[in-house]
Amino acid sequence: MFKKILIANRGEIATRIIRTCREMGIWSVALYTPTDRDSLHVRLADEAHLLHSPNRYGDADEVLAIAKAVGAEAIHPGYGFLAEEADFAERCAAEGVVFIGPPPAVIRAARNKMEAMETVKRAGHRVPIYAELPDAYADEATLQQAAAQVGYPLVVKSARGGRGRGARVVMHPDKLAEAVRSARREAQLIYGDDHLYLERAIAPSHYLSVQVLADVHGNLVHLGEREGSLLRHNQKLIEESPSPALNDAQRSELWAAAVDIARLFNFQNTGAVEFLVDSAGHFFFTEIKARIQIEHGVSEMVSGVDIVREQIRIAAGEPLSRTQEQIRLEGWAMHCRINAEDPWNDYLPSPGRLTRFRLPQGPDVRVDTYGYAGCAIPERFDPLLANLIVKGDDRAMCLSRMRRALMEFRIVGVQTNAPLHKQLIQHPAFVAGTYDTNFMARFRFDVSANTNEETCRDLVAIVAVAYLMRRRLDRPITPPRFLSGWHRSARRLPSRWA
Amino acid sequence: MFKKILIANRGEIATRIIRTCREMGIWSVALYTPTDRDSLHVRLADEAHLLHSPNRYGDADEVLAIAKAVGAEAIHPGYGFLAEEADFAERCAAEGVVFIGPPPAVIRAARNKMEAMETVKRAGHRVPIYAELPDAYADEATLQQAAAQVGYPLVVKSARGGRGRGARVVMHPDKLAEAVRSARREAQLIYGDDHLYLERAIAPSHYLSVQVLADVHGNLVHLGEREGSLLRHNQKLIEESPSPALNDAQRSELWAAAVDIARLFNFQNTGAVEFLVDSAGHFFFTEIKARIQIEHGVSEMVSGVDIVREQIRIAAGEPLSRTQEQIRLEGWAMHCRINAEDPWNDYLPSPGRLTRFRLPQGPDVRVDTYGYAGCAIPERFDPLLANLIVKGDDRAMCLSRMRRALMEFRIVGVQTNAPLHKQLIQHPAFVAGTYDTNFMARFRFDVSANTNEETCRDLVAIVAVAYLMRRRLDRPITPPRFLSGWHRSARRLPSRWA
Amino acid sequence: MHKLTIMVENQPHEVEVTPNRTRPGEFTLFVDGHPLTVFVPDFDSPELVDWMIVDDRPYEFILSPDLRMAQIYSGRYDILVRDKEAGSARPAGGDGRVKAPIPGLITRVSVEPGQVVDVGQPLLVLEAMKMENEIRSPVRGVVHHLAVQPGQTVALGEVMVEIQ
Amino acid sequence: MHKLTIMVENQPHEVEVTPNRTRPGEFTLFVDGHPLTVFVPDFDSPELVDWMIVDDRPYEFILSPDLRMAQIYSGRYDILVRDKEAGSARPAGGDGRVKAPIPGLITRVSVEPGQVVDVGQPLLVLEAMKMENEIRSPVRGVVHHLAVQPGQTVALGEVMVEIQ
Repeated sequence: MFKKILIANRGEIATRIIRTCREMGIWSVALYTPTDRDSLHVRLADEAHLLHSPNRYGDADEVLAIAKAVGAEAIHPGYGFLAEEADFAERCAAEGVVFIGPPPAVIRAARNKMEAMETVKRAGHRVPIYAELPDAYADEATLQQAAAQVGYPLVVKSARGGRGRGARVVMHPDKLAEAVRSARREAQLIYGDDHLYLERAIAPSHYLSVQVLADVHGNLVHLGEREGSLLRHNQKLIEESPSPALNDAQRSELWAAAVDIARLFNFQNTGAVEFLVDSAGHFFFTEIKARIQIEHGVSEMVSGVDIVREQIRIAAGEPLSRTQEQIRLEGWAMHCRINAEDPWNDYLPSPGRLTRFRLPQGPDVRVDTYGYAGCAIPERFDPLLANLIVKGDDRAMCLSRMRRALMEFRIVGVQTNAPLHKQLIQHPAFVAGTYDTNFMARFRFDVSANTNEETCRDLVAIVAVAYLMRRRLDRPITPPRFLSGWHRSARRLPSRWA
Repeated sequence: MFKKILIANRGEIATRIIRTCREMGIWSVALYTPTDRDSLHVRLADEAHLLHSPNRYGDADEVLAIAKAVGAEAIHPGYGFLAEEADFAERCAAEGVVFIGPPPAVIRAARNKMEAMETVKRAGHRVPIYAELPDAYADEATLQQAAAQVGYPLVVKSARGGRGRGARVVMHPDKLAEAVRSARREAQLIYGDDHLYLERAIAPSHYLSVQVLADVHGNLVHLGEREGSLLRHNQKLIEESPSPALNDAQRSELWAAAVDIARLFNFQNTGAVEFLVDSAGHFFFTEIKARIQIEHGVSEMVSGVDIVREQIRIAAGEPLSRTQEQIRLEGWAMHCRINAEDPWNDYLPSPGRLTRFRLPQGPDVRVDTYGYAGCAIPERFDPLLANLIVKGDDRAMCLSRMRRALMEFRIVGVQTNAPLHKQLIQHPAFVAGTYDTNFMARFRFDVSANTNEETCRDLVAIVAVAYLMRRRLDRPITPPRFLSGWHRSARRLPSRWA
Repeated sequence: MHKLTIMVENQPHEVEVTPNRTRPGEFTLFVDGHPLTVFVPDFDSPELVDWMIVDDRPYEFILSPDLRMAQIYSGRYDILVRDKEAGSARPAGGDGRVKAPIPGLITRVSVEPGQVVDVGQPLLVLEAMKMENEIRSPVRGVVHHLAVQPGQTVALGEVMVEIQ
Repeated sequence: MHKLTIMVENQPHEVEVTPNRTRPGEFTLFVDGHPLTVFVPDFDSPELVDWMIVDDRPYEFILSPDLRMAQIYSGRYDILVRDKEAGSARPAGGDGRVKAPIPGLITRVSVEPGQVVDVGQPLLVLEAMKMENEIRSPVRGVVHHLAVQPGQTVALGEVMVEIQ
């Protein structure tokens, strides 16, 4: 087993990986940028190295240089940044550092969307109808010819893109050329690759992922499916496992398909085989994610498997710790993505300092976060602050536990989307488990507050007392009584020299 | 189901019960004494009532009066205080309030130690040899006659006492009379009842409890055993489930005995059937605890059963939610009792204000506590601050997870016994699982610090910088930048009127 | 006794507050004529106050620094406090001159002479000890005189703005 | 550069500290001749400082107010800081007169004239703004003059103790 792992990531996933490293007796090496120095992963790690590159955690040169300098035997890329970068995985291998993730060939195969669909289609699984755009700069006639193979409505997609990003829906031939142009620009911008393809638009009712684990000895298991149909701006807000949309027969079919597809790719380490479900209930393979995902905790809770531990074991050449038969999927788990963003204000990021941060507790409640009381939350691209994951015996218990956990989670200093989650999980369609991908399009966050008489009177009383207390506090300097690490009950001031 | 439950307790058990109430859609009514107003249970409850009685949470009159006034349909007593008080349970029934616990008759039968042993013995289970002391004021001859029935060494015990409290070990007839006198005084003081009995002293190697649940429909299940052999001053420090001291045959025997014994008592609601194991590996029934216990979380983690939820369901007349066959005991769980006490200073209570309180996170780590950052911890009789409970696939994983969780749990403002736990769980006998009840007698907390060269140099560097920063801070008023609920990034001062 | 009008989501509520001398942190109020008892558990440590118990109902809350927004579990509320004493008659201790509560540097002035300002409206920002302190108007009135401008330092107690 | 002797569990360590001007919060030290770099992530908010990174090794710590005890994950340590500058020569800016850093009330005096006091030794307690502020001696020396007694109020800057 490795003695030292470098974690090329930040935030909650870095803290998550450090925890498992520590439990396995592995020294963890964290990286941090100047703005991330408050993140819990820096405090928790055994070593923490400052990054200087403007590419932050995505700078292969700097990450590898640090790994070599500190003697890390392996690198865990987390998600994003250097995850799913075949070139980086290859460089790691060349430099004698183990990349904790699928082998480069698997990453390449997974990221080549059309080739992946072709492979899966050939094996008899359902995939969307698609056609390559051999040249992104093709003339109108060539474009229309490719589109005719697919049929309208269609989606213009980046050959390297993840679900949704850079994609353009085209309802009518008139709009095709413009959609291709703008998709190309965006693909170049996001992925540095303007290779496109066309795909028949399927009105999806559900997005489902099946978590898989595979070792180097040919063992491959799944940990059940996750339902991820609640999206806002291509970001999953809530995930749950199992999916309320499947019956037992569909579920078995889905699991079998996922395992079969993962085998087609000679999959290794952990990943998710992703499907969309059309309105007729048919599964279509869409892609295979060759990395750990933010929402992996949901699968951990229903399966009892520590996915990060398995990732590290697999990378070290060890066999999976359980066979498919030994994995029992029990109970119902749900994941709410708590973002530092303001639902009352167009979900703008809400940076600030966490003055209070009290985690929910109790049975089967888990929070993975890089935050803590006193920590500064900088304005970042990804506002993910905490993964809140709960499990119950059944979906009703899981829902009531999530509601309780959201009530109990106290975050002051930044605004979060917890109020949005409170409304979502109490929505009748969500409670009934009948929601689909259209749910978020119809859902409106209710900005109005509950103005029942008692609540309003109580609130008025609170504000009145707060107002009077502030008047009492109207003095130039508020006494600095609390939270100074230096003091306990009394300040001790060395006297000054005049 | 109940709409409103009054919780006649404080601290972590009150927060624990509130959580389940909230998940069940039940309004929770908290009680608090003036010194407990900072406890999280007051903040979390739907209603919070101040107690005025000097008997605090144990004042039957005041508790019942509040329950009636607020319309609570049931009272959860937690542990201690009004738990295991048959008279109180009877009064509740008379006043039409449901007592969440065993019926009065069961509580009485459980608390009458000798009668309980007689019942269990008659059913063929092994109990210690004992003899009644019909009159605590008996003359020397009568005492010696009773002692002869039992044999030396023996223990003088209170007929109402819990394990250990008020007990006196007597090695020789000479010491009997004095031991009886002092045991009587103590029993009167603690339990208000000076009824005593003599019991043959068994050198125990292990203390084991089996958690049971029983509904009013005759269903009775167990949730496996807990090992609780690490005691300090009669208080269990660490518990684990399953016990590392049992083989499969012993385990089955123990479970069967526990279920059989619970049935003898017509047991209802939740409780623990307690055994001691002698050096030859024989189980002896010692008592049945007619209440929830601090360490119930260990059983919850291995069984997946929410014991408080079951308690409430049972009290409402509902059946157990699972049969014995549906309960799968999986993995290995461990519980460390985190006390606000100073292991470097004779375990004196360490009151203060929690300036930092960061809970450990990650998979299968649970903390139940009444504390939070900013909360004042008063000097109390019971220094229990937090229950730290973790689960792993096996004992090794559980241990490494506990070690990690203890490293991660950050508590500043009071001293806790977490450093003691860190040493305990890394002790070779504990790691091997071969420890027994003698372990704590031999164990010495190592007060000396790790003085390896690198650590010392790093520490010197930290202290040096801290010293220089304090010099820099040598000014009359430290800027009050942090933690005021009123401010965010900038203070806003209303101007003053001259 | 103190009389306030507090708007919650644009609905006015009339409040009368009497501090209760028997228990520190306890207040007796009438809100729209309903008697309520408010207990402030952290009364002795005002900087910690983030919850209160109203008639035995505990509330954890977040209040914006300017008391214009309140957030509790059931939602986020627009708030406006009108202090009848401060707003109508001259407060006992004041004469409308806004003085520097700390020595520092004026970094921003948000009002102009002649401008009508409301209670709580920001007047200027005074930077001191590396912190920006927003100075708000304690009364409704007209900015009669503006004695400072950005970049200027002020001494403790120096009059910065006069409001009439 | 600042020279200190720091005792850890009764073992002396010699320290030389040079503040690093290139990055705020970074210090270059020599501990017993070994070079070390210490980074204080919360350098701008000193009241939050409860961790530092020493040569890329992060440490969360608890330090007692008098710097006599340090706790890190590997244990609790007895500490003693001797400031060679403060202990030997007169510090540049001082003359041995301990002045009141805030106006307040003297509630306790812990030393007597003629007594030898050590660096960090409590001299008296000054209560101000409902808080007890322990005033400690910044130097080693003899209490030459004691100007205050319990119950007495002092003004800002008033000399309370003189140490020689």
